[in-house]
Amino acid sequence: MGLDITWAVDWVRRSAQVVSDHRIELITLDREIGDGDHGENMDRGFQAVLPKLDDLHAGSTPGDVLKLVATTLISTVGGAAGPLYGTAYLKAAVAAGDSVSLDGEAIAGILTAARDGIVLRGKAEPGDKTMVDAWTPAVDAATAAAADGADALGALEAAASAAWEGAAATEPLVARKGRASYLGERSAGHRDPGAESSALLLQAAADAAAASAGA
Amino acid sequence: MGLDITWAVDWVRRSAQVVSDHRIELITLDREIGDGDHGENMDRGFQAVLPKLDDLHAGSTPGDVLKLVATTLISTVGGAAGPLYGTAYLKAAVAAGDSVSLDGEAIAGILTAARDGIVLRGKAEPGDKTMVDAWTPAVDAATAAAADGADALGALEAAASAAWEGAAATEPLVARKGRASYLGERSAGHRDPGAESSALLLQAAADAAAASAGA
Amino acid sequence: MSVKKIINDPKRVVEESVAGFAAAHADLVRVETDPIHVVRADAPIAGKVGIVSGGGSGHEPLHAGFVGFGMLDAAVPGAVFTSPTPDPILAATKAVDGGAGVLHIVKNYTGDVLNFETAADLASVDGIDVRAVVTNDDVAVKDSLYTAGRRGVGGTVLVEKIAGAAAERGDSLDEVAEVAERVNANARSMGLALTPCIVPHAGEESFTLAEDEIEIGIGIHGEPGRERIKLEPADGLVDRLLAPILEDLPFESGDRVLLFVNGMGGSPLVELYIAYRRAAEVLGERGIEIARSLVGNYITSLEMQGMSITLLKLDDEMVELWDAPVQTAALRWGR
Amino acid sequence: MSVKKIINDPKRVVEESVAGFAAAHADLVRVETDPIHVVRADAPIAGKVGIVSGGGSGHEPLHAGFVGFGMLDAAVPGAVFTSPTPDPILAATKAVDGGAGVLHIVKNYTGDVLNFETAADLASVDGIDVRAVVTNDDVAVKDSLYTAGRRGVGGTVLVEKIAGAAAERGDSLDEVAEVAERVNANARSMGLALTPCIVPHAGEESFTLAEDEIEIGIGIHGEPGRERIKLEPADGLVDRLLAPILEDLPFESGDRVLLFVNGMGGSPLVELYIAYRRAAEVLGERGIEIARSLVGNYITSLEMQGMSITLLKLDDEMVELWDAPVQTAALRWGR
Ligand SMILES: Nc1ncnc2c1ncn2[C@@H]1O[C@H](COP(=O)(O)OP(=O)(O)O)[C@@H](O)[C@H]1O
Ligand SMILES: Nc1ncnc2c1ncn2[C@@H]1O[C@H](COP(=O)(O)OP(=O)(O)O)[C@@H](O)[C@H]1O
Ligand SMILES: [Mg+2]
Ligand SMILES: [Mg+2]
Ligand SMILES: [Mg+2]
Ligand SMILES: [Mg+2]
Repeated sequence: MGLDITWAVDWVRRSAQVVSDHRIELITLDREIGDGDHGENMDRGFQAVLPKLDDLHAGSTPGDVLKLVATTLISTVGGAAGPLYGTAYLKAAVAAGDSVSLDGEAIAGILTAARDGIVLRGKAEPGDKTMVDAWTPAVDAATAAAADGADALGALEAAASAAWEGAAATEPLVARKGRASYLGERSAGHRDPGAESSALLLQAAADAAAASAGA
Repeated sequence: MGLDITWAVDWVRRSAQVVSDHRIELITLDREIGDGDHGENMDRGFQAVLPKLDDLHAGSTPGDVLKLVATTLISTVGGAAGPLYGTAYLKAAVAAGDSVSLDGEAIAGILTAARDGIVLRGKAEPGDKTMVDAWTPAVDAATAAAADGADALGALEAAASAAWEGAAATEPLVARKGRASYLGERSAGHRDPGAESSALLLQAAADAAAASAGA
Repeated sequence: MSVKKIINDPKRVVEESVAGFAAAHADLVRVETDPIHVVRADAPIAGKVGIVSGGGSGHEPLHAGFVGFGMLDAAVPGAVFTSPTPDPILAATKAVDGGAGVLHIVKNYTGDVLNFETAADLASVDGIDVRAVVTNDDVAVKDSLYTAGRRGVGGTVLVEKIAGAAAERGDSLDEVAEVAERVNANARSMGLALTPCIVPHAGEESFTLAEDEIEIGIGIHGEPGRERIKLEPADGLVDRLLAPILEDLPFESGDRVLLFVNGMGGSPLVELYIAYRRAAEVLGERGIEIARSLVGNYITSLEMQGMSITLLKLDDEMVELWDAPVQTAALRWGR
Repeated sequence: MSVKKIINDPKRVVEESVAGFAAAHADLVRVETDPIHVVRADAPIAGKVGIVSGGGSGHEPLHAGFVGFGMLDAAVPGAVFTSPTPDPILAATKAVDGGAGVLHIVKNYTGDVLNFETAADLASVDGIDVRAVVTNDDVAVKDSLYTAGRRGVGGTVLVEKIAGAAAERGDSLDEVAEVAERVNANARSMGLALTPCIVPHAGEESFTLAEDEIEIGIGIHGEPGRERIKLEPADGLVDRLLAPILEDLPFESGDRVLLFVNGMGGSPLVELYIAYRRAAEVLGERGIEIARSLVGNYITSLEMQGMSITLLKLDDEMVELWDAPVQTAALRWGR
């Protein structure tokens, strides 16, 4: 079963919810190796998206939702995460195109486009201790799952669980991009806040897919 | 036996010692109801007096020593205590005149002049929670002792013990002069730092007299 | 070293800091070290009234930061939070006397008043005409027989600027003293502290406050205030400072004022402007016109977090003198 | 409310503070609130290159305090410690474009660079000629492939003043950008913190330090530095900051420099001048001439206690532009 506009809207609502629930946690992670604003920034951004969902017209597609998220995050989040997530959602929207229903392969394509957008803007490589370290394993896992015939839910579940592993795996790393890189060796031993928020968002996508499959 | 130049010099040395020993205590008292500098100010002043004692010429009198203390305190202590103590020692020097030896009555006269000097400059009345509350009972006690025939040592011992009682008695008072008055009712429950230093100085005078009597 | 400060020997704080000030502002001032006083580079100026202020250190930029064209001719910094002794005040008075007399601007604290008094007595012996203006704008203190009188706080900065401009345009000693008195008489201030400060030689906090407590009615010497309350939002704090200020003079609808929001040293500017916003709102509601403003750290208590608000009821002459050029380390415009 | 600050709603700190700033400095700036940006009162000025800077709030007076004659045409304050989004940067860029193009002065942080980049792209679509100068003067960070590159810190203030003067005298966009690049290339900075700061919405200290510890090599975002050491006397601290600065450019005997001792927001001026004194001593020993100085809180991290030192190697043009009149809330001379 493909994922449609209902899923996309549900994903955004769940994203806003988890980011709000984990606001303090993300702030704390960012305080340790950054400047303590990541949770606040993400929360401000997703809270700004919520009311705009009501403006979606009748025939809106998942791509329209992704674009709405992209433009809102760009204009409300700020910091490094704003343009990076903004570009991710923008590229994802382009990849989603006009499709009204997304299967496993489409989901893998969308995640790949999102990750590529982050890399395009931020120039981070895997292992630099950034959100890329959550997205790259997520993309790989979703792509592999889709190739194995997984549906959209399966692809998102694979992505989410790989993102969590990726986020956890940032802990021992020494940062080479973003604010944490200023700390040098002292950045090791802490989880990257952007990788954590990425895992939260991908988990929200999977949860929304599960709910939509259950419905 | 009258008190001479040896006593006067010894008094100054002992004063410098006790002020230095009680520097932190005076700072702490002043921090509670003032601005935390009284111990530092008094210590700076008496440390400045010490080297000047060597410049006293052969025929110097107790009055010369008192004048030396006065001018040095005036030019090194600053704050409220500098001019007040400075005036006290200056008036005491005038009262001591050219005498080479001071008896009980002379001591009472000197202490009275000192106290009057403080009141002249500071306009404080007994009960205002200032150094006057140590000096006034001290003057009264010394005057009474001298009237009863006490010698200089006796007069100073009476003065010192009355000064201690006076200092202790400032604790419940609400300040009406000096920095502590800004606190209003909140100044009650703390000992006045200037009353404490006054008691220390008068005790040093008595101790020097005792040492000189014992010698 | 237990005190967390950028200092060397706690006993040499003032000496070294003044030396740094002298080096950084050699175009504006020269510094004499024995006894310590800071003098305008071109002092004495023949025929101009000299203006000397001073007091304990730890309130920077007050007073040395205000030495220069159009403001003070000399500043006399005492030890931290301790009034200077008469010697440097006398030396500064002599150094700036251009034959037209010297005005002492003295904040009303027992120590400052007594030490300046002695210096003035000594200066008159030397034939210098000295007048003193004692500032006492702090409404937190009751001005009664039962206190040492109101303290000189934020209003002092305004007195120094305006009297300095009057002296610079050539006013006589009487005239300069008169306008200084007038500014003081029309200025009212009150301050609060979120945190205490630490005097270098004392090495401990000047008072202790719980996480959620603040002191209302503090002075500038790190001394506690009249009242300790729970922290409130900024707007409520501003209202608490403004209410007694407004009713004291009183300030009334139609008055033109200078609104001075002053930081105690450790509060970020962002907070001072939040306070300014509310103060402007309250004055607007009351029909009081803010004709001039000053926002920043001008009279401080070391690293204390907090602020004070000063209102000065302006007349035309004060506005003209406020706007006149000034060129000092901390206040500068018009040249 | 657990955060001890003079604020109302932590989420409205920037909005309310900017409103207060606008009210206090209505003669210098106007403030647009949707999206928030601060614009020079007389912008746009036909034929003059517009200069826009911006970044997270909490560094005041940077940048809004530098909007006015001879410096910035607009400032774009983001949330506290968070780069602004492209919208207000774009709005500010449009507001100051007088037809001669607009220079963006951007501190090198991933977020600032990306958001300004997007705004510049959007502005070019609107036909505005935009150039960006990215400041990166912080020697505490290794400028290598393994970091996000050096941060823009104290040197940014100097770039803004000097580029602002160039624009004011009528230089072209290329010329203004060139001198801005030159200042950045000749400026080196390093900072330290005695205490962390507290971001209003975070409500906790940005890092924790023991009573006797300090952070060396901090930036301006309350982030920890490269190294944590025991507190030392001021002279040693200054030497620690100066050594890497001096060897990096390098600064050599015969060089003329501007020495900028900057407070992080919570350190008393008295300490900054003690640091200045030592810095001047060290430069003197090395035969480096201090031709200009700046001492004070100009680029801060909220209430953080600490300082940074910036050295700028001057050439004649830079000196001339530094001395040119400037009239802003935080830096003013010559008018
Ligand atoms: N160059 C980059 N590429 C990818 N991700 C990055 C890059 N720089 C920063 N990030 C991500 O952004 C997160 C920080 O976001 P945030 O705290 O909102 O912004 P800022 O660092 O500007 O305060 C980091 O945890 C990291 O995951
Ligand atoms: N008007 C006064 N008359 C008498 N003593 C006073 C007066 N004002 C202050 N004092 C004394 O001075 C002491 C404070 O001295 P000190 O701390 O050195 O000066 P400051 O108050 O200027 O910091 C007080 O404890 C009090 O005893
Ligand atoms: Mg961050
Ligand atoms: Mg005291
Ligand atoms: Mg004092
Ligand atoms: Mg940030």
